[in-house]
Amino acid sequence: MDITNYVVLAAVLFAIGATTVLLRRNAIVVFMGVELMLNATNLAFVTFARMHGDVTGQVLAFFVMVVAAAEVVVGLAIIVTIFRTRRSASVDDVNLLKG
Amino acid sequence: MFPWLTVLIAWPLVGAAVVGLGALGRSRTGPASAGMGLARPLALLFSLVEVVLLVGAFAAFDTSAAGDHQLGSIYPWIPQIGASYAVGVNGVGLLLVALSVLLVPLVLLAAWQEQGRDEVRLRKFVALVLLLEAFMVAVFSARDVFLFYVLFEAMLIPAYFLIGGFGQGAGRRRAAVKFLMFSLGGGLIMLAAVIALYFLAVGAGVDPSQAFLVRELIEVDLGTAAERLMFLGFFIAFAIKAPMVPVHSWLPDVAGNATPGTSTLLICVLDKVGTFGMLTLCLPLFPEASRWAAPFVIALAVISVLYGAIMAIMQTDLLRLVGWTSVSHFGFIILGIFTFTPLGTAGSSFMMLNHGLATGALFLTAGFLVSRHPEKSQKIAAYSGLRSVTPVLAGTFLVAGLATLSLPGLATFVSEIMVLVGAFGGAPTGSAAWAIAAIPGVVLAAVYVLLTYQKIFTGAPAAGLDALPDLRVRERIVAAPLVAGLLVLGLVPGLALTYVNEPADRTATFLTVDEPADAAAQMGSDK
Amino acid sequence: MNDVIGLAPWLVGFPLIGAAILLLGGKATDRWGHWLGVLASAASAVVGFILMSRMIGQVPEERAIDHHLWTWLSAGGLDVDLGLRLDPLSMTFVMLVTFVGTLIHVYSVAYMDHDPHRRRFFGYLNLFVAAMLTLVLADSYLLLFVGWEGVGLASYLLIGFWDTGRPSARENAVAAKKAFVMNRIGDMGLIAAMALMFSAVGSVSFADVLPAAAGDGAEGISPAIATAIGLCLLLAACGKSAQFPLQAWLGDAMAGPTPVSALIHAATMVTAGVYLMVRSGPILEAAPTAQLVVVIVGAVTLLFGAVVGTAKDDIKKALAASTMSQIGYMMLAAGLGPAGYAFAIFHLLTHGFFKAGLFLGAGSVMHAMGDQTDMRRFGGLSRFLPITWITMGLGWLAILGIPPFSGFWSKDGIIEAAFMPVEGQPWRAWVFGSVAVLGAAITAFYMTRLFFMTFGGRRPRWTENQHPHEGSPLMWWPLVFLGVGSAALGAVLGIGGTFTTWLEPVVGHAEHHEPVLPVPVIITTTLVVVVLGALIAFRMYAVQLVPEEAPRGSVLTRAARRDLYQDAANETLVMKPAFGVARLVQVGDRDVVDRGWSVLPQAVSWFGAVFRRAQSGYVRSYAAGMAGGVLVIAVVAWLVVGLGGAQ
Amino acid sequence: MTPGALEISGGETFLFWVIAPLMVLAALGLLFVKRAVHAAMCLVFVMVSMAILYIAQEAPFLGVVQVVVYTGAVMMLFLFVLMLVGVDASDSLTETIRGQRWIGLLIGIGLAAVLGGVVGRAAFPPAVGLSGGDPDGVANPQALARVLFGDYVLAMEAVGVLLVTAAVGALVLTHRRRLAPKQTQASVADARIKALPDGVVLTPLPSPGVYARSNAMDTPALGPDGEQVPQSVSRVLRIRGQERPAPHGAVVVSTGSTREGTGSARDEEGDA
Repeated sequence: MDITNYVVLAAVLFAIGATTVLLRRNAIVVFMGVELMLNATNLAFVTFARMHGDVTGQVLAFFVMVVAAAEVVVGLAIIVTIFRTRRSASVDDVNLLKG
Repeated sequence: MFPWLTVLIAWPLVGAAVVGLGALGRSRTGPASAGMGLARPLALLFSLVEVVLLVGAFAAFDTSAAGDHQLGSIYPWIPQIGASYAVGVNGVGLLLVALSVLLVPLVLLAAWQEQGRDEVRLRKFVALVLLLEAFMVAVFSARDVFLFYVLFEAMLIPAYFLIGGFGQGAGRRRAAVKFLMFSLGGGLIMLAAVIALYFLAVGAGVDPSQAFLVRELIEVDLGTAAERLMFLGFFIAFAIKAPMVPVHSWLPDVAGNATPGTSTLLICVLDKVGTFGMLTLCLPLFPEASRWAAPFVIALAVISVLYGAIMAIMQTDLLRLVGWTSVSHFGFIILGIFTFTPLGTAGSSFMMLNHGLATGALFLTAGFLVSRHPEKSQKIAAYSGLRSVTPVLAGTFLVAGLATLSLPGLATFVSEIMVLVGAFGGAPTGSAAWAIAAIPGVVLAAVYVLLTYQKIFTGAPAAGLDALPDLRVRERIVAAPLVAGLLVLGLVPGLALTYVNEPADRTATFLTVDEPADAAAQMGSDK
Repeated sequence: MNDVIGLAPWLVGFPLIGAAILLLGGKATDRWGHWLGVLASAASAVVGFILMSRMIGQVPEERAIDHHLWTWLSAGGLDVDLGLRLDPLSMTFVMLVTFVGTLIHVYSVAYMDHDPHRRRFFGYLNLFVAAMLTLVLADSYLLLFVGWEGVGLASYLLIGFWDTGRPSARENAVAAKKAFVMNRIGDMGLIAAMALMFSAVGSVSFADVLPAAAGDGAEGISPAIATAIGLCLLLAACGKSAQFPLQAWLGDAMAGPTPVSALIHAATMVTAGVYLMVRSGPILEAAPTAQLVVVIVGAVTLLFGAVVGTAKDDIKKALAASTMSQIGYMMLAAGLGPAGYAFAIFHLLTHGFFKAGLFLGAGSVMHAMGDQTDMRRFGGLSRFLPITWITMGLGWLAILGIPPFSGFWSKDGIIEAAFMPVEGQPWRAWVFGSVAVLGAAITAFYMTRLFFMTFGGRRPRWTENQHPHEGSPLMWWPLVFLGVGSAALGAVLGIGGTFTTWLEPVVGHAEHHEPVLPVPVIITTTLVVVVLGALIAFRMYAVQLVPEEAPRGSVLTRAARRDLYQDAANETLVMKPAFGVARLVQVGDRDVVDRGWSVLPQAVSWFGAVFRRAQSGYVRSYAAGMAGGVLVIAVVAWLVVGLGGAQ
Repeated sequence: MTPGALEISGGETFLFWVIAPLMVLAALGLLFVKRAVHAAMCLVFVMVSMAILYIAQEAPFLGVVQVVVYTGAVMMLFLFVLMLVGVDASDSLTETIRGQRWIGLLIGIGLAAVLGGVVGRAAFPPAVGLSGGDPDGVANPQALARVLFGDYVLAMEAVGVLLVTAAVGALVLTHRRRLAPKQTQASVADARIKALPDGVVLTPLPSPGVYARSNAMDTPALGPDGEQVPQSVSRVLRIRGQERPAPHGAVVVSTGSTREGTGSARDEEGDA
């Protein structure tokens, strides 16, 4: 098996994550799509680390995880706040910036 | 040598700072502060001291070399881009500086009770006026294209606030924005030309640290195509400022919505930057392009003359009407500049001064009239039969109006006849025909002035207007110098022509002589 | 006369100072202002007499003096001195203006006695005298133009003197404006003429232009340029002298006080056009076409004014029409070359006296009749106003050209000159000669009509409560002076050609030609038709009863009453099209220019409106945009780099 | 060892081919399941599988972190929030923005195609492998730590600050600001006194009736006169119509359902 299969898998997962972001309306699921994309990149990082024999890739994946954790905390807090005021978790209901 | 111009520029700035700093404090609008406002007396004092300084400058000016740029200073400003602080005036510049400096105290006096009694508002107002004065003096003395451009745009700031913040018409904010948009649009085109000028000049071998100095730029040849493009860049900006048909649309709105004092400063002085720029930048920097464009410009100028006059006749708003008359007069000025004859150019230079006095008098007198109306109406139809009620006001208005229609014996006539006669023998093709075409302007001028006078001052006094007070002492003090100036310059125009003849000769020679090396050196000469 | 030449500026100076004091002095000068005005005018007249007497003492060749005051305007090759030219022509005018002017000042003291603004009136009168003297004394066209417009301004102010507070105030103001604007139309010609002169000769002073036109200078003026200048000057003269087609303002100008009509709109200002023509004689002589046009204009106006005069019932308007007609005579003469110049000026002088006398007499009548001007409400006044009757009678005989009254000497000269043959154009002598004679006949008719409608008739047709009486001596003494002038001036100056000789240094010597008819025949014919015209009028207006209401009249009468439809014609041919153009410009400015510029901001906001739709507010749309963008960039990058480079 | 010596074992290959399709299926579940909680479970599956792949890819530390941080913390957070929002709320999958579905699908497929295509066509260097490339034989976590606290120590610190900031941010965001003043016993008492004129009783309300056969809350007490005291029954029950008539001199045997007329009572409540 070629190690690039991992990369292809990462690409496919990334695309699915992106599609989730575009198609789902529930903010939490959208967030999950973001998480999926981040995880897919992590997989690519890990694979490339292995390919090049350099752990820096893993370090970056680690950073991605930390930043993702922070992002999830804040993002979910925002969702909760919005849900409190608007009784809805749909991203389409938050369109006050309509031009 | 004493740096007269720098002092003349700096002093109003000091004044604006001193008076304006009070405006930053807390608002004192209570009745207790009403009687102790220092803003107006202080500003008047500053502007009068400026007049004294102007006298000194005139004394120091060498009239035997009126074509040279004198009284100036030059320091590197931003050497990295070749910008210098370079000031200096020839006779024409000096007259326009004088016009700015003389009109400011009159405008301050005329606007004495116009802006209410709120001390903070008054401080802002007079500080803006003084700031505008400094910019105007500076822009007429700038001998560096970059400095000129910066001042050209900087003037918009006080002007914008004076129109939009202190105007009296309902549409003042809109008018201010319109003014700003037109001016900025022109400024933008000019900026492109300024930048191009720098690079082309450096490319042509001018010292990059002085590449914006007019005297350096005059002597380089920039190539026909580039010169024409840059000419257009400058010219359009100046035509908007001047204002010239068809880029005049902002002017009537401003005239109708600003206070008469602001209009005076704006139209009688500030707009001269347009014609002054044509005379001192467009022509010397781009002689070939000027010759190329002259037939077209002359045509537009004459159209402006007739167009402005016709529109003035059709106006129902007194202040807008005065604004339109200026469109007509600026047409004459531009016509004279682009004749490339000593007579026409000298006439235009003289006319820039005279128009300031005449239209200033008309604006301010119209302002006095409007301020008397119970509803401050600017509609001509709101007035009637006032000659018997306010005879002095009527007389002053009539004299100002006669100056506007260039009655012989008044200064405006001398300049107008110089322009017309000069244009008849002008160098560009077709200028004789256009000069003839401009002559009906004098008839139209008679119509708009006398029609207005007839509607406002004759007939039976309108109801409610039969007890208006006549001109007060303060207002007479404002009107008297303008009328006296028009009369004296009309009988002894030599007083002013001394200053404009030599610059005009040089300009005309520079533009019509084929081998302009010597002429170029003369054009750019700074003392 | 160099010892007294220093006085010359005071000719203008005295009235100018008087005007300045009266107009700026305010109410403080109300009490004695009118006498100051009289004094200023009289002082000017005295100076005029001194200069005149000294000038007569000179040999004719030395009578012309240019007195330089200061350099007025010097720029770009145009050098104009502020200088006075004293020569027989200008001095003739100085005498006329100051003498008649002073008389009218005196008359006005009484005439304007009850007007609260008498001081202002005298200020304007002084201003007029100063301007008129500037006009005639100027040594260049440019300075002449100053006086030219100055008299226009004074005329404007005086026509509109009663422009507030009266029922007719608005009409007076409109009449004043009309006069000024129509004058300005003429002024265009003067400006254009000066532009032509400067481009052809490089100067606008008489001393340079006139010799150049006569071909004396190194470079003369080509006939084409001379024709253009001549026609431009004629336009100016038409405006100022109410000649066809710019004649419409003069009738309305009668809205001013009667002394003004006498001084400005009869004796002096309106004749300035004739002065301009005579002064510019060399230019006209170099341009026969222009000369012909001048003659035609004169002839047309002569008949026009005469016809209008026959139908007017307003005494002042009838006199105004008569003035127009008489100036037509002068203009006709001015177009006839040196032979006519002297008679043009001579007639101008005598006309100044008798027409001023007639106007002042009319003023006296109006004064007596409570400002009534309708002649159909006069009648039988000779018993009540004997002095006025006699002095106006002298003026009447003078204008009719009955020998030996002054009008005969001057008008007959013009008629004779009109019959002079012109080489190559034999029709001219006959046509213009006949027109002049016909004009004389009509003049006789309408003046006799005027005279007898006012003074004659057995039955007064007054409105109620009229007690006509002579005014104060201040009013009738001037009448007497003018009456004497009307009677005798012509004979004094005309017999033996005194006046013609006097003017010869200025206008040049006229080659004497025999008229196409023998002189006695011309004189006799003229007298016969004049008497005929007078008799018809006498029969219609003295013997028969004059109805108090004007009868409907024939087509011609109705047309003449309406000034031969001059106002309607101006309205239709000039005003309406001009107003149409103005409306067009106005609409164009609003809808094309202003709206055109607002297209720019509108375009910006239109683009904004279009692209605003992209701002749906939906996060997912934005995300799709981003992702799509990334995809596009990736594909492009792949196509450019990946396919090209990696393989 | 020479580079390029990495051999992928058959076990790993097997593992990959088993796990990868399942992961893709689970990920697609994110797209197609209706309920958010199911989506969360799908994602948990993907993440755990990914942890396995990490370990298989010589990144044991990351694998553990993935399980602990992602699956253990982040996904739990998701679930908490889901419960807060309503766990049984199911999403409608109909699209409201016109064209969004097709655009989204197109972009997704396009992304997959482009990314996959790039990976497929790119020329990668021969794989090295981590343990093989390490001359000192330092095991993975230590090697990772060296790089992390050596080369990237500053980034590490910055990320720490970021985490703290995020935590504080979450606190701030979810903090409820009190709109009305807090109700205390004193303020409640004050309000009652103020409302006295409106007929509010200061004393405690009478307690419900207590009887031998029925001491339910829904039975009113009887006054000394034998009449029923309506206030003794909870207001809520009264509004719902679940009040039970009090025995009046006779013993009432409770036979029927107490929830009679519930439907109508609910309606009333809804109206209220």
